[in-house]
Parts: sequence; C-alpha cells; structure tokens
Amino acid sequence: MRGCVPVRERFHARLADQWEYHMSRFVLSLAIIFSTVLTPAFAVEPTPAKATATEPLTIWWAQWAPADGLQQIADVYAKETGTKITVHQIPWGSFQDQVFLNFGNATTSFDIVVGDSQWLGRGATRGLYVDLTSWLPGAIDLAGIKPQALSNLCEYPSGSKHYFAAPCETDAVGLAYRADWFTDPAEQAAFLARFHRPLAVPKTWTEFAQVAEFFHRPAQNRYGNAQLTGRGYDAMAMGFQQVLWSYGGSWGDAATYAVHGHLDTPEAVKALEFFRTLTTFGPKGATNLDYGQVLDVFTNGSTAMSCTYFAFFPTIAKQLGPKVGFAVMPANGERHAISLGGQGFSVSAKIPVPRQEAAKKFIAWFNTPAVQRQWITKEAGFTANTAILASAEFRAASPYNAAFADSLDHVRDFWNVPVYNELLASAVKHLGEALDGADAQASLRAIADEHEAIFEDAGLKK
Amino acid sequence: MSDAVQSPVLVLGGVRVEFGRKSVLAGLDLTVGANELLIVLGATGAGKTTLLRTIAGLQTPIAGTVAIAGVDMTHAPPGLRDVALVFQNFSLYPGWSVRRNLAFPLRAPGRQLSDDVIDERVTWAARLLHIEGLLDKPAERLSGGQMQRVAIGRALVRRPRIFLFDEPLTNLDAKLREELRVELALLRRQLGIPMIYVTHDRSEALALADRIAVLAGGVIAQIGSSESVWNTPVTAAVAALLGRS
Amino acid sequence: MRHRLGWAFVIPTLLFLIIFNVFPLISSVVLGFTNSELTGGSWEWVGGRNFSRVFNDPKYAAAVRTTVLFTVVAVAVELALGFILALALHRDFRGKTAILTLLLIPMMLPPAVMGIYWNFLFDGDYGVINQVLHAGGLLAPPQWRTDPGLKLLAVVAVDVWMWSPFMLLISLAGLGSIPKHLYEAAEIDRASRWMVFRRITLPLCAPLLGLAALLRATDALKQFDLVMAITGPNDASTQTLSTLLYQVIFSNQRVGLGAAYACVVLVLVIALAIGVTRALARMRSANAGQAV
Amino acid sequence: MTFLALNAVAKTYADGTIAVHGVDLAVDEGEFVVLLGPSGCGKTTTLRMVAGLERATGGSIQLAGKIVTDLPPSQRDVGFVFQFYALYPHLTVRDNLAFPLEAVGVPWRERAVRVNEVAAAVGVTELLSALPRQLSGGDQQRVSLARALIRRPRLWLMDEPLGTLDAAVRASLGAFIHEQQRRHRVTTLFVTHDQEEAMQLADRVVVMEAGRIRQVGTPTAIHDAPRSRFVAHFVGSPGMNFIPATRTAQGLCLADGRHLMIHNAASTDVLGPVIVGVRPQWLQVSTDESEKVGLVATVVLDEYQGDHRLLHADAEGLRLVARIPATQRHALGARVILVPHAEGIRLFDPHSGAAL
Repeated sequence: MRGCVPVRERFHARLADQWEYHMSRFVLSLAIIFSTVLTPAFAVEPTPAKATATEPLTIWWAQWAPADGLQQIADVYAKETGTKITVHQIPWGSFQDQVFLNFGNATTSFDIVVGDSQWLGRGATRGLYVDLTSWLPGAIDLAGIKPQALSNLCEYPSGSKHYFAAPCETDAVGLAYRADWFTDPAEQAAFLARFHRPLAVPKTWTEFAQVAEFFHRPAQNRYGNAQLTGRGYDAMAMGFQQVLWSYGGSWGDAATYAVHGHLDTPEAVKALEFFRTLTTFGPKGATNLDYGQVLDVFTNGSTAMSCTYFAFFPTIAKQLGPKVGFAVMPANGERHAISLGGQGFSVSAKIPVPRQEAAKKFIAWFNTPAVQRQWITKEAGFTANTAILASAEFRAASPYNAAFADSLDHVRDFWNVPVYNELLASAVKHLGEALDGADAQASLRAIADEHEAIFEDAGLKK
Repeated sequence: MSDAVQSPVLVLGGVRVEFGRKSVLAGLDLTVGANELLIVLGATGAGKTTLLRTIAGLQTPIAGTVAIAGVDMTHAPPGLRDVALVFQNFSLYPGWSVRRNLAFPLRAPGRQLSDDVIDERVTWAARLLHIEGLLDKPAERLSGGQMQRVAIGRALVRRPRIFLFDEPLTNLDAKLREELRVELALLRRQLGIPMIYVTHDRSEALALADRIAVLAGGVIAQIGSSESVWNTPVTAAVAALLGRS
Repeated sequence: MRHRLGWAFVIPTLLFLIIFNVFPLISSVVLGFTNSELTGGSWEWVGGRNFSRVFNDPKYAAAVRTTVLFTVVAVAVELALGFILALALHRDFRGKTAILTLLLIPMMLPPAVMGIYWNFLFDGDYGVINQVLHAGGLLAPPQWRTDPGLKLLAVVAVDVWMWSPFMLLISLAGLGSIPKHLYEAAEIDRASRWMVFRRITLPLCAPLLGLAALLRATDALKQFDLVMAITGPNDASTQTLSTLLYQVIFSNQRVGLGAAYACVVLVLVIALAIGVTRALARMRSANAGQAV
Repeated sequence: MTFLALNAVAKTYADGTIAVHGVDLAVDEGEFVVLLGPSGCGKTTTLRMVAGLERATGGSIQLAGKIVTDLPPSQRDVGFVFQFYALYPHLTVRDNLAFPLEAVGVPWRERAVRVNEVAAAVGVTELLSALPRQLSGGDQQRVSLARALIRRPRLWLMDEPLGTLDAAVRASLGAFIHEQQRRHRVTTLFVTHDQEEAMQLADRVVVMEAGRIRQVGTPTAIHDAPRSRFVAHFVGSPGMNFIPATRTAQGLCLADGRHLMIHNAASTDVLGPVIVGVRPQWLQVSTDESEKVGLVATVVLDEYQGDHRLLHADAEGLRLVARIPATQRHALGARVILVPHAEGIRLFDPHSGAAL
C-alpha cells in the first residue's frame, strides 16, 4: 500500500495505520452515539451551498495509490475547465463507516464518492446515490466498457440497465509470483523430480496447490502462498469466493436468493477444505491476513505466490523488480472465476442539483478515451475501457497489464444488495471459524442459514 | 418534677423521635432554666445522645416542639440555634495550633469578627481553661486532658446560649477525670451559661448537677436535685444508675 | 425554606439524568421496535420482529457465551492474582510505592491504546513476545492473534495485565482495613498462618473483593476496545456483545436491530448493577454495625 | 512459688522512645496482679511483652519455669483480653469461642461441649448464635473473657478490659472477672488506669509511672503506706492532699506560724521542712474560729456524692479536699479550718518526694 520501504519502517507504517484506524473508529463511535442521541432534539438544517460552474468539488475515496492518480487527473480537469477538485483520502478500515455516517446528514461533505462495488444496493435503494440510468448511456460510450465491469460496478440490480455509478477504478484479483524462484534450475529440477512435470506458473488450482506445497519451507523462512483471509471487512470473502466459484459452488441464486443448495453443496465444501489446505502452506498467521499483510509477506521476500488485487501490484513491482512475475488467477478445468474489485463514481443525492450536474460533467470527462489513456499511466490506474484493455500499447505498458486485461473476462462479485455488509460479516465470521478448524460443511451451512434469514428479513427472498 | 424553673432558656414539649419503627424519645417534656446545669443520666441506648442532637438541631423530631429563649426552634437549622456541643471524642484539627483550633468557630462565615475581638476571646477562653501556655502548640502534641480542654474551649469562645456536653470526660484516665470535673464545676460558675450534660458516671453526675434528669423509656423518669434523686429514687432502675443497688 | 432550597439543588441533577440517561434509554427502547437505519431515511414500526431476531440469532448466543466466558475467566484470574500480589505487598519495604505506581500504569492508560500496544507485542513475526520465544529456542512460537485457541486467551491476558493491579489495590485496602488486634487475638489463640488466612483474612476481605469483582464484571461484560484492537469485531472466537453491537449498528447500519440487541444487553447489565448496589448496601450495614 | 518472672524487661522503640525502663516483677501462681498507672506509663507495653505481642528489647521473661522472652504468643499458653474486645466480627459468638480450640485441633464434638460449658459459666448461652456487633459492649467483653478462658491457659492477660464500658456494667463485670479468677485460680495480670478498679480486684497492685515500677504491694499497703508522693496522689479518690510544713520538736508548723498538729507523727526523726500528706477522709472541717490547730481555708466547691461530700477549699493558693458526711453543709466562700487526724498523717521528703 505504501512505497518501497525497509521492513522496519513498514512495520511502523502499519502501526500508524492501525492506530489511525482504531482512533478514527473510536472517535466515530462517540460521534455517532452523540449524534443519534441529540439529533432528534437539536437537528439544525445546514444552509445548502450555492452552486456555480467554477465551484470546487470534493471526491471521497480510500487512502491508496490510485487516489493519488485520480488527484493528478483531476488537476488536469481543473486546468481545462476551471473547476477545482479535491480527492479526500480515508483509511480503508474506516472508509465505509465514514461515508455512510456522512450520508446520515442532510447534506454530504462530498459530491462524488468512489464507492465499493458492494455498496451499490444500499446506495441505490436508500436514495443516497443519484440515479444515473437516463444520463449515463448518453454521457459515456457504454458499448466500449467491459460488460463484466459495467454490470458489477455500475448497475443495480445487476443486469437491470439501472445505473447508479460510472466506472472509475476497475480491479480484480491476480497472481503475483517469485519469477526468480520459478526459473531457478535447481528448483526446476527438484520440482520435476517430485511432481513429474516442469515447474511453471500454475494454471489450475491443483497445480497452484502443488507449487505452494513445493515452496513451503518454514524452517528456511520460506512459504508457499498467501491468500486473502482477513476478518476485518471483506478480504476473506474476496479470497475464498474465487475458489468457491471455480469448484462449482456459489453464494446463492441471484434470482430467488436461495442459498441452500448453492453454498452448502459438496462442491462448496470441497472448495472450502481446499482453501484451508492452501493456508497450511502459508506464512505465520496465514488464516488471518488482511490486504496489507498479504502485501507485506510477499514484499518481504518470504512467500512464493500471493493472490491479491492488481491495485497492489505496482507496489510489488517497484519493490521486487525483476524478481517478480504476474499472472491470471488459476482456473479449475472449465470453471474460471476471479473476484472483482474496484469502485465506481457515484454522485451524492444529498447535494444540490447544480452540484450534481457539475459532478456528472467530471465523470463523463474522466471516461473519455483520451483521459482513460492518461489514467492508465498512473500508478494502479486500471481502466474498464475495452479498446484500451485490448491495445498492445496497454498490455506492454507494465509487467501486470496483460494479466489484468485477461482477468476481466472472468470477474464476478459478492452480493451487492443493500444488506451486503451483514452478508459479508456473517460469511467472513464463519469462514474464519472454518479456517480456525471448525467443520467446513457446518460453517457453510451456518452461512447459508444466516444469509437466507438476512434475505428474508430484508424482503428480498422470493 | 417538683422544682419549678424560673425564666426557662430551653423548653421541650412532647418531643418524639423515632428511628424506623423504634421509638427513642416518646413525647419528652423538659425545661432548663437560665444558669442551670442539668445532668442527664440514663442507661446505654436510653436516648441521651439523641436528646442532645435534637436540641442542637441535628435531629428533627416527628412531633413536639423545641423552644430556645422563648422562640420556637423546632425546625431551625443548627446554625441558628446558637448552641455548642462537646463530644467525648476531642475532634480537633490535628495540623493546627491550639490557637487556630480555638479561633476556628469565630472565623465561620457570617460572623465577621475583627482579629482583635477573636484574639481577645481566644485568650479569655485559654485563661479560663488554664491552657494559655499551650496556645502555639500543635493540637496533635497535646495529652488527652489538654485536648479535651481545647475542645471545651472551642465551644466556649462562641459564648453560646446553651452548652451541650456528651460524656466529655469518658475517654480520659480516671485521675484526670476527677481533676477536670472539678475544673468544669468552677468554670461554669464563672460563665453563667446553662449546660446540659450527659454522663453515665455517678460521681460526675452527683457532683456537678443542679438537677439530675433520669431518662428511661423515652421520657424523663425522674428529675430533681442530686440530693432528692439520690435519697428518693422513684424506681429501682434509677437507684441502680446512681450505684445504689 | 429548607425544602425549597433542597429542590433547587436536586433539579439540575434530575434534568441532567433525564436528558442524558432517561431520554436515550427510552429512545433506544423505542428504536428497537423500528427498522431505522444509520443513514437516516424513512423507517417504520416492525413490532417485536427485531427482538425475535435477536433471540433466534446464533451470533447472539455465541456472543453471550464468549462475553460470559471472557468475564468469568478474566475477573477470576484478576481477583486471584490481585489478591495474591496484595498478600505479598501488604507490608512496608523500600520501593513499595514505586512498585505500586508501576503496576498501576496499565490501568491508567486507555484500553484502546493498550489493545494496540499488545497487538504489536503479540504479532507473529515482529512481536516482541515471539522474538523472545524464538531467541529462547522455540522455533515455532504460538500465533497469538490467529491461533483460534489463543485469541480469546490473548484478550483475557491483556485484560488481566490491565486490571489485576486494580484488584491488587482493592485487596490492599481490604487487608489494611482488618484491625491489627484481630491478628493479635488469633496469635494468642494459637491459630496457624493458614488458619488465620482462611478464617480471618479471607472472610474479612471477601465483601470488598466481591464488590470489586462485581464492578469489574460489569465492566468486562462491556468488553470492546481490546477485542477491536487484537482481533477485530468480527472474529468468531472473540466476538463479544459489544463488538457484535458495533457490527450491527455501525457496519450494518441497522440502528433498529442494534437497539433491540442493546436492550437485551442492558437487561443483563442492569441485573449486575442491582447486584453491585445490593452488595454495597450490605457492606454499609455491616460496617455500620462494626462501628458501634 | 514464682510463676511469672520479669527480669529487667525493657522496651525501646525503633525511634528511640523508651517505653519501659527495665521492670522486675515476680508473680506467684494463682495471683491476681494489677498494673496501675496513668496513660503512657508503660503498663500496656509490659503486658504485651509478657504476651509476646511486643518483643522485649532487654531483659528476660520466665513463665512456668521456662524462658519465653523470644517465643511467639502461640507458644506461651496465655489468654489475652483486649480493651476493644477483638472479637472476630464475621464469626458468631459460638465460632468465636470455638476458634482457639479449632486452632489447636480439638475435635468438633469436644469443641461443642466446651463452648457450651464456658458459655454457661460466663452467662452468654443465649447469645451463642449472635454476631459480635449485635451485642452490647458488656456482653462482647464477656465473650472475649470466655474466649480467653476456653483453652484453659495458665496465664490471663487483660488490657483495660473494662475501660470502655458504662459505670454500672463495669462494676458487675469487674466482680465477675474476680470471681472467675478465684474459681479457676488462673494467674492474672490486669492493666488499668482506674485505681478503684485496681483496689477492688488485685491481690497485689503494681503502680507504674514513666516506664518504671514505683511501688508493688497489696491494695491496703499501697493506699495506706504509699512510698512516694506520686503513688499517694495517684491512688485514692480523690488523691492525697499535700501541705508544706516544718517538722519541729513541738510538732508540724505551717508557714503562717500556726500548728498543723501539736504532736509529731512518729515514722521519722527528721526535723526541718517536710511535705505533709493527708487523705481527704482524714481531714476534719471545723467552723470553730477558736480552733488553734489546723489550716485556715475558704470553701470553693462542694461536691455532693450521695453518701458523702467532697469539700474543696483554698488555703492561700493551696487547694485541699476533705471528705465529709453528706449531711454537713458549708456555704461557698465560708471560712473553715481543716484539721488533720493524726492517724492519717504521712510525711514526704520535699525534694525527692519519697516517703519519710
């Protein structure tokens, strides 16, 4: 998440991160408690600001490299149009809480939020995001956008042609591996002798497991792989669901919201048991690695392969240079599914209409091919523009761009219904239990039970 | 009950005090005259201390009246009653000199006495109690007898309308008790302030009293001069209290 | 006149209580019957649905189990450790004040800070604990924060580290309040040291220790900061009632449902609070008796 | 036969304060000895050293033929009654009484029997199930006595056990202690500051002052033949009157030239200045102006005491007390002549205060 720094400094940086995270949560809790207690009695309507064309806009996003890139693009926009735009960055841990707390006010402090894909349902159904359905097709060439990205990042419900966001950062999980170890002749010989095939970047999960097992040598402080298994927000779900889908399971039926028969099938159980096996070839604490830790154990040079979002790959490439290679996530025979990442631009419904229009103008400008070509030059600036993705120029621009372009064909996402966070929390908690040693089938059945109850409660289940 | 009291200073009429369901004072009548020293005798738990607290205003009766100098004070706070209470525990401020301890009641808010007046009163009290030499000594370095003198002095400087003593000599050595008893008797002749004095020591009671009031069952069982109570106790219990069994 | 003045003093307190205690309490109970959300917007009455969800929620049952387990183990260990330390320190020696002050520092610091601090001590790779263990020859030191068997233990350990000194302080006060002449009487009576401890020290300290344990228990039942810092709010083996509440209200934004959870928690805490008040009253009457 | 012997027993505290200067005392088996003195005289410290609650910093203590100076209290076989009872507040009277038996491992059944026995003897059978705080002070001290008694120790030590009680209770409990002590023939060391108590209870009284023993003797001897002005003043209620006089061949002369007494008290041949000691009961009060012998004084206070009066009179700054019949009345300010009875005269050295 940060630039190239020695281990010790990175540790301190993590310390600072966590500190900020906890303090912001603490202060936030206090603020919420007081506001919920006092608001009904003392709420004061803030006077809405007058909007003019040149009035500055504010974008809220998480604190990471792509946001720096977005600020640079926005500075270009300011030069061209005179509208100044500030990208306000919030630590990942409190990003969601701060955004939705702010939505609780009469007016939001931001005009645009670059929101997580799962937030769409809540933003759309609670009247927080401006409905872009009639505007978006005229403002952006939708045909030129990767359909998987469009449906997962912009539509709610998925496939309904109702738009509540426009593409900003498109992301997917990819595979980063230690090219230097893979090409070491001694390793290659040893691998061949053991598995009777040459050592190569794994294309299937079976191969992946073999390679991970092969490189797993804890006594030498070397580990096979690192998967997303963090319990804080969605890391665990993002890490596991690609195995789930690849093995033939799923989170449930998007039409009927039935979960039993999808998440607790023998295939799904096998997927979870396999995922657990992978963590046994991981570094210390492999059953609970959040995004930062997955990045850490790979960049500190101890781990052979790591599966995480492409947005982290520029950092990896900068730190490890030629020692690292990037690839598409493995498949399981025919089945190939990859966790979608990334966020779309949404316009706050709680700002005056003129400001909404000004915000839309910027979003349309950002999605023009010319600007998208600039965007991909920024660190972790990933586009959803089909033409750019397919261009040889894009594929050659970085060691990971080709893999990224190929990954987008296979992306899928977690539920993006309004109650996504309850679903996430329940899933992450029980998956965590399973990784901690509980019975896989029981854990999945528990998730299925809870998820169906949540759907029923939310009035979604048919 | 025979002795009629001339110009009463304190009149209690039908005073009733209950703690929970327990009746401590059950309609008690008592009259104390100007310049009188009244001894209150009674067994443990007879309500002697409660009687003093009721007079001082630390305890509000559920029925009856307390009149001081002809004014109904039943519900007046202690500060307005102008009575002084001396306890068996000396309760001096330890870090302070004797002088400061003696002057303390005079410096209470609302009194506004000049330093000269305060000084004069402190010296006067110290002379009466023979503690002039101790004025600059810290209170915690005094002997038990000296401490009790200072405690009495602290009540004295205020020149209250009534003195209330709650077994002031009980915690002292037997010998010291004898000596202080004599001094108290001499002192009260000089002061001319009425005193109500609770004790269980019969020597003290007989020696000091103008009248003795025997408290039993929440009322005054007998009241009269030392001689009359000694010579004609109304009950065996009264006789026992006086050591005549 | 006195009475009117009395009311003048009481009214501000009453107002304060109503605005900051009674009003939020009632409003949270009312909220429990709605489906209102943190982001505002419309809400409607849902009757007892939230409450029935709470009682049918396995997460809730699990959180109650975790919370009670945490409370019982932490408070018991703190009590035992604090009391044993107090027995050792209940005498005069040079440096006693310094030792006491040092021991009390953890208690004075905010739990959130302590949680984060220990989080780094527990870290599998960088953590001081594991580095020491590793240097001591243990090749695979335990993973405090990720090993399911150790996570709750880690939280308990930090709580014990923070709060045993509190129990020590209370125990010292309890030991100090036992009149010296009782020990002298026991010595005359030829009681062995064990008998003195069993028959005098322990029973005379017990009311105060019980009160301290109750106070700590009401606090431990609300355990939040340490869990947040060490494992996060959504870990199956450490999710307490408070972190579950946090999850429901702040992450899921379900204020109505959260209020229903909170009401049920409240009943638990009130039950304990009544216990504390009763214990206090009992102690006061016992002391009043002794003073005669 | 000496049962308890103190040889030069001394106590100096860490801060240098000397509480006891080196006390020698021999107590016979079955004897009731009272340590009497004003507060701070070292009597309680001495008692606690005998119990082992305080460590002697000098000398030795011998109990039943054994040196016990450095033994802990539990190995001395003593019973101790504390001024503030020291009952175990959380235990019932029954458990308080059983405590010393439990400590030495007496079986449960026997314990119950002995508790009932001692409770009956002390008269607290009805109180066995009560907690100490539910009892009156007198009853608490009764229980405390029973507890000191139950193990049948060979030495009873009592530290002002009656000091905090009401006068009436004090008298009856004092008598009770006396009776128990006589019945069990337990050697007893009893501390008090109340000389009346001492006189009533003691076989022998030990008067202490400033960490030293001033006189040891039977109550009568102490009262009638005090060996110093201190003892003479401290013992007796009120204490002895002291009158400076000159002893001549003609008798005792006062400063104003009057005779205090015509013939001489015979205990000494010394002539010259002496202090004359007279107890109040040996002073006669006369209003007969023609009286040639005696001290002229003014009445300042008349204390009625029921069966007698204490008449305080001032003779040019000298304060004297006379004990007179209750029927005899003198007005305040009246001139009286105080005439000592020859039998009651004691002489003291004006410098050392020692009896002559």
